[in-house]
Amino acid sequence: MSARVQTAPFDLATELAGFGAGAGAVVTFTGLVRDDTGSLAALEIEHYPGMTERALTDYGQAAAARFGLCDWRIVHRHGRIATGQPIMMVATAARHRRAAFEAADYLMDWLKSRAPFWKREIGQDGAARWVAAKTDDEDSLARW
Amino acid sequence: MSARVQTAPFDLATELAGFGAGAGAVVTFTGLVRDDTGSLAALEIEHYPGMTERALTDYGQAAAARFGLCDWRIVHRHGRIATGQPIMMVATAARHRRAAFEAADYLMDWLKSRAPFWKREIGQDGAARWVAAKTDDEDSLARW
Amino acid sequence: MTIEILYFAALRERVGHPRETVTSDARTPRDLVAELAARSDGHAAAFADMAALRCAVDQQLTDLDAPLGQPREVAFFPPMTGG
Amino acid sequence: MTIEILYFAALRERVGHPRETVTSDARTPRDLVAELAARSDGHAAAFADMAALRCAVDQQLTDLDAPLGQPREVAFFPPMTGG
Repeated sequence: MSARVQTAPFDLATELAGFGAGAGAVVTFTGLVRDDTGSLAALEIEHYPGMTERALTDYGQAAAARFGLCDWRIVHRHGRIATGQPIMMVATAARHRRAAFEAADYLMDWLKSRAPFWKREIGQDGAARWVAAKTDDEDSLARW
Repeated sequence: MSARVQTAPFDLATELAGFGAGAGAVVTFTGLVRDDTGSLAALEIEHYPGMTERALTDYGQAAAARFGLCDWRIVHRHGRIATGQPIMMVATAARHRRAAFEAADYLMDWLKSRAPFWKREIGQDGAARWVAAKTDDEDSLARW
Repeated sequence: MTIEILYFAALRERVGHPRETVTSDARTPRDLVAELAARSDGHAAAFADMAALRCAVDQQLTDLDAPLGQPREVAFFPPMTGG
Repeated sequence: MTIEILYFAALRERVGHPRETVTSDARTPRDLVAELAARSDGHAAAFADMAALRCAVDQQLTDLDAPLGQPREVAFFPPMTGG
């Protein structure tokens, strides 16, 4: 039951050691830097120190209450992250699979649209461009 | 893009090494032996050798086609599995999170109701009892 | 025709063995069940609840009323509980 | 009252610095935006698209028209793109 913000990479296996004891279902989501154009060098992620940790903890606790989770974890990186590397992860543990799936899906929708992170794409030529928010991320959040 | 049936434990980190290269989203589901009553020693899982591998591969390929997956993996154990230990895992990799979530959810519904596995609960007193199929597993499958 | 019959889980326990070879001209799995159920009290018990009976013909899940064709193996078992 | 103003991402770049301390009697974040936008061309550019403006009052996401109260810090930024 914890949220962390860090620049360092994380290791899914380390995060899951001892995670969700007594649960019947564990779901993880990992977001990676994807290069759709073949010209991306990295993402640079800015965040709002102080508010970020608070928001992630609030969303984790809300998911735990709503879906009856045995355990949850959120790790989100900031700073420069190279193509192909993990950006963030969410893990949820519940007695049954439906709750674990829905809680992870719910947390991702909150993180995408309500956690204070901003992504900037850094091209292989060094050019930087802020990533625009997607309308369908808002639509996805409205499901809950 | 592979399915495996085995008695040995599996390690999520090992399964995910090199998994989903180029993807933006990786979802994993792990099912664990849950003890709701405090009297369970283990599950014993029987399967249909030959058909099992074929069915898991068919369902994996169907999910890959339907959700446009970059990668998928299914590992399912059989034999005796102690309380708290992992039974099976599904991993899906896609460009976007929605496809990765839905494909993992879809695969779990197929595995629960259509893969030839049968669970037997072994109590701490040694008594064995076949687990009954759940109606809501059929309902869940009917969503797709 | 000669068919290899396989039983799994509770059906295997009730029949008392995991497989047997039979000769049959059954046209559907359901016809085949009627023949198999007459073989012993154990077989009859295994097939008592047809609503909870599942069937695979040559390792493909098949409806009890589908044409049987010329299968090599037919398996009977209870509803699956994987995952 | 004295308020610490924070800017993030493209807004920070347009304003030219990440934070500043202002004195204001604004009653809502929207009132505060009107005061801040008058400070410089960079500020005006930062607040040009109000539909794409998000706001947190004391680190809680807040509607632009909610009562401001007596906040310690107010942050302005574009729609978030985490996850």
